[in-house]
Amino acid sequence: MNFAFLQTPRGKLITYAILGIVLAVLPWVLTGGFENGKAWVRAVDFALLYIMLALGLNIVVGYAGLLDLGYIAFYAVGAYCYALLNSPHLQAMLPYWAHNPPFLLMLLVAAFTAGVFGLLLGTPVLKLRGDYLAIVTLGFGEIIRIFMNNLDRPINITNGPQGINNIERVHFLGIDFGRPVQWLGLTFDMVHLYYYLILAFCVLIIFVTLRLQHSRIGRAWVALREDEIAANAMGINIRNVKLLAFAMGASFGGVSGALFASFQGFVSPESFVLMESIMVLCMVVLGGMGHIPGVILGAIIVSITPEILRDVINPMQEAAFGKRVLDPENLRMLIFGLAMIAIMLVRPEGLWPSKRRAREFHEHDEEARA
Amino acid sequence: MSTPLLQIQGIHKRFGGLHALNDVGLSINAGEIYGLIGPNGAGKTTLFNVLTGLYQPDEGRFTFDGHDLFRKKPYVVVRSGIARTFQNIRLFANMTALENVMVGQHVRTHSGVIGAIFRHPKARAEEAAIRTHALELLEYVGIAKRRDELARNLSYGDQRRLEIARALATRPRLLALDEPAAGMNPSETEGLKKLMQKIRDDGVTILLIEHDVKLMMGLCDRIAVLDYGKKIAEGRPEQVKNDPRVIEAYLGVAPE
Amino acid sequence: MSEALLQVKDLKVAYGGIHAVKGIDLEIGHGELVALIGANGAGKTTTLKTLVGMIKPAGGEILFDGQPTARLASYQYVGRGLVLVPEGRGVFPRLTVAENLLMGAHVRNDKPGIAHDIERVYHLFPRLKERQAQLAGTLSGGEQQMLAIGRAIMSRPKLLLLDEPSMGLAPIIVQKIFEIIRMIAAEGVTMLLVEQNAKLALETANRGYVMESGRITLADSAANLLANEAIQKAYLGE
Amino acid sequence: MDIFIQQLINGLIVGSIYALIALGYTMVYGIMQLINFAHGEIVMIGAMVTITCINLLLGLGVQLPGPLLLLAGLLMAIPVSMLLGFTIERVAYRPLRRAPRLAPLITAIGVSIVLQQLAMLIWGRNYRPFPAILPTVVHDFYGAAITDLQIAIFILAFLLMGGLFFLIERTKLGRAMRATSQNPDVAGLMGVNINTVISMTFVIGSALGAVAGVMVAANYDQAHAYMGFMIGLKAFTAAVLGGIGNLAGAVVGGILLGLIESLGSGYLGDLTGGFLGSHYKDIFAFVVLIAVLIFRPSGLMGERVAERA
Repeated sequence: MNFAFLQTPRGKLITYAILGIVLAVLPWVLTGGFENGKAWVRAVDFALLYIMLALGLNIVVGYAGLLDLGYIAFYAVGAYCYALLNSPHLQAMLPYWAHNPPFLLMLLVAAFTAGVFGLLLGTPVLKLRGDYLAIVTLGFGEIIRIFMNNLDRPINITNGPQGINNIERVHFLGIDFGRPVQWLGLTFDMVHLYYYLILAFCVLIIFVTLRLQHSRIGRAWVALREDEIAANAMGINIRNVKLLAFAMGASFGGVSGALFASFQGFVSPESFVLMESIMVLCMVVLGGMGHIPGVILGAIIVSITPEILRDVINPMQEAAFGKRVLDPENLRMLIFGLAMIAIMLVRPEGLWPSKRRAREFHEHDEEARA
Repeated sequence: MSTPLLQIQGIHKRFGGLHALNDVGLSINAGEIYGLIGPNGAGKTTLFNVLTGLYQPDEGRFTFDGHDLFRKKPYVVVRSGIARTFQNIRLFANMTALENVMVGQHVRTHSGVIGAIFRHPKARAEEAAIRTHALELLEYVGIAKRRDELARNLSYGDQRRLEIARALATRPRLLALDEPAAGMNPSETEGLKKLMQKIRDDGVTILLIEHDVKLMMGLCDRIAVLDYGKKIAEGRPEQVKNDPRVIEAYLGVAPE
Repeated sequence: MSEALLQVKDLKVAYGGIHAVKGIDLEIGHGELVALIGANGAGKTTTLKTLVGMIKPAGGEILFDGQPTARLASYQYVGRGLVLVPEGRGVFPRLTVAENLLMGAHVRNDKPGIAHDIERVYHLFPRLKERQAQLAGTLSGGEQQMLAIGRAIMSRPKLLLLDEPSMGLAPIIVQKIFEIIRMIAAEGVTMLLVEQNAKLALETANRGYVMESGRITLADSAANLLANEAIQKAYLGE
Repeated sequence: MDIFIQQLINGLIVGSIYALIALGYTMVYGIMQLINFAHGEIVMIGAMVTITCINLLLGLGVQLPGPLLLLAGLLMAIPVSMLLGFTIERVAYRPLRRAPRLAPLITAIGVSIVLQQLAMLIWGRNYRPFPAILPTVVHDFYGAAITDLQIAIFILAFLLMGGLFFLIERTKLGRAMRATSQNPDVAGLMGVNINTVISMTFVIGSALGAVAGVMVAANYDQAHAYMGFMIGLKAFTAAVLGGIGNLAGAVVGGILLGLIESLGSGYLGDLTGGFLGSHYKDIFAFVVLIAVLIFRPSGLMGERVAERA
């Protein structure tokens, strides 16, 4: 394929315009084209949240080379942040001015709090390398989750395993995102409204990531990943640069988490298990670490594939055997696991790596063949 | 007499039971090429690591260009004007030659997250300046043509040159080179020698570890010899060459 | 003279997308000490790695002891008597000196012979005997080089390949290493020596090859190469 | 006082099981710097196969003493696990040996998911009780209770560990394994067949894992398709605690983790005046781990890799 056209300014403009139109009409195509279209829009909404998460983790793992297996903790922090300030659960205990803060302020609070947690995690692990870092971040994620599970006593803060219910939807620009809105003869349901809301933040995060990548800070991260000692000897303040990566990555997670809590209307520790951290990592690596389009692709595939399989497996089993022979839930995850292995074996550099990385891997191949 | 550019006194560094540096002191004057030789394991690279802040010495004094650098972090040391290369070449392998040199300017530039995201005029100007200067430095060491190659794909000699360019990007007053000629043959070494002389003539003082005795004798203004973590000799090349202790510990037979 | 121990015909190696070796011929007779000199990136290390099966050639033929080596897996070369002392020594840092030597004899099963050869190595390198229980990682660079050579001898090689034995070593140590290389040669071990220090290499060797960007450009007796003006200028620094 | 001794005993038993599993992680890590995420699943499958095998024999009406039935189950489970370990390495890790390290990590996670789901399909979602074939003989030990089974687990675990240490430190294969872990290319030059050595590492680690799996199932009287995940996580934590890649470290880390968990959950409530209860048990492992790593960044017995600049 020849993508040269896409590099010209005109080509870029046209590409973005087409992309914009596709994204704008996507939810209507889904609701119009499928019987359970709303469920699909919902799945797409979640995919967008995962894209934000994957881009955040990509800063930590893909750019700075810090293997973080507890990333979902920051998603959790953002979600609980939103949940606590926007639900009846704690409001009796909070001062009046803290109830239902304006939406944008709320996102800032979530991003900031998650960022602080990022620093909290980053500070003690500055000296750790590789797999030690992986296991400590994993432990950190578990600790956060276990606390959420148990902080219902002696004072009930998180409401324990039951989680927090009745979270207020977003009120923003005069719209209540929890209620259908009529506009241009279309009925915008909650899933539609949230689609555009989350999409907007997703685009914002993509923009920020792109800008960071091609900057002095982005270069310092990559230098750190490539050779920490040499980066140190070049006068890069390793501590600050690492902490910045943790905090930036975490704040993306926080924003995503706050949107998640408001969209779902309900949070519980079950949404933030280790497997979720691992899934986000898979999105980054399967897509193509350090390459923004690749990471986005990875997030879409990993979050949507199980949903598609869900819709495909049952009819297929019924068609083949006349009944459900195997538990579709297990079968779905089984296929998913196999796909992960297969993709890595065939394309260890990820599905859509940056050109540079592809080149680097290609050379690995030749050495291996040698 | 002017004060030396770099001055260390009574430096001790221990690793467990190993006394890697034992009361080492030396001073380097601005504009010198100062050599450091000695048998393997004598503590040369350890001394380098101490001088560039990668290791914290246990005792001693360390001043550079009026700054007290004793037990300071590497980024403080680099900011004060000491840059280095590594014995076993440590480039950012999957960054291009140009990007490597751009990273080298990190310590002299300031744009942060805000600058990166909003790209205000000051940040744009700085980014452009980083790029221009990096290209100049690649030109200076003679590998401008390879600017877009990944560092890992450069030839060995070009990697050595790139590492020097990256170190120069930090705008050092003292450039510390750890065995830059290792694995080079005489004609390549000759080219490297010319480069080092050019760098010195452009006002950067050089500290050099090297085993190539001929190169050292022809290039250095002064040479110090380390053995078992101690300085056993220091002086002009011909003095060092004929010092019996140096012959015994390092040179073997007296070189012709 | 009987058939050469090693015959290399039109060997080609492609490595990392580059044609590192572009068709070379080499011959090493029994008992010879041959030097291979050339600039960085000329393909010397690649040649050595190919000779011991670490890299598969893209073309050409290697005959060792009259047999082609193409079908061998890389770990089978030692058993045939081909062993490389790699650049940068490659001792096992967390094995003791004695264990490193035993690794050299990994393919052998004759316990008395191995014990005898260990004594022989200790005789060549008394320093190693003193440090036999020490971890190899704690040895100095020179001692590690001795260990790497000693370990290679433990396999009783027919052809010993040495890659840059002098690299990064103090002059006094380089002199010692080359004394030992001469001693081993005197015992009748055939050797191929790749060395940046071309002068020293040619003073030690019987014959030499000069390699430039993947090709052999000159092959002659060591004495003639030392006397060759072009060589002096390019590689001997005179 | 007897509570203290009881918790000490429980901690030692669980700790010795952790240690056995941690050895599997640490061996593989030592030789190929890979976190074999699927190791926990091998432990689980060892337990499941043993239970199935015993039930099968009981179903056939085989009249054998409990320990012999157990042995029969083990003799079935060990080869299955070994074969599984061997296959996983061949299929999922070997093709990626030269690929950057995150690629095999992802396949490892993939293998782990696949094995978990397969186990669910084969053995169902419910807990499988461990067949009551072993007589419960309880001994009094300074006021604490210890069963024959626990004593047997403890002794067997240490016998296996001793055997492994002998293999690694004293045999030619062990030496080749250590050499390969330090420098695979040079080990190849010395005539070591790296592929064989790596396969052996997986096979041995998997055998230990299978035995450990049976121990877990027997100790808690049940097994579950998801059991491998948590126990694998704990064991890996133990390996890191001790210093990953270091065999003695894995044993020390395992025992220590067992003790900390057991004593910690026993006394946590008292220590914090009831603020934190034993439901924080699973946090212990991680808090201790983080604390240790902050002060010794390469684990308790790990090499202090003085990064050579």
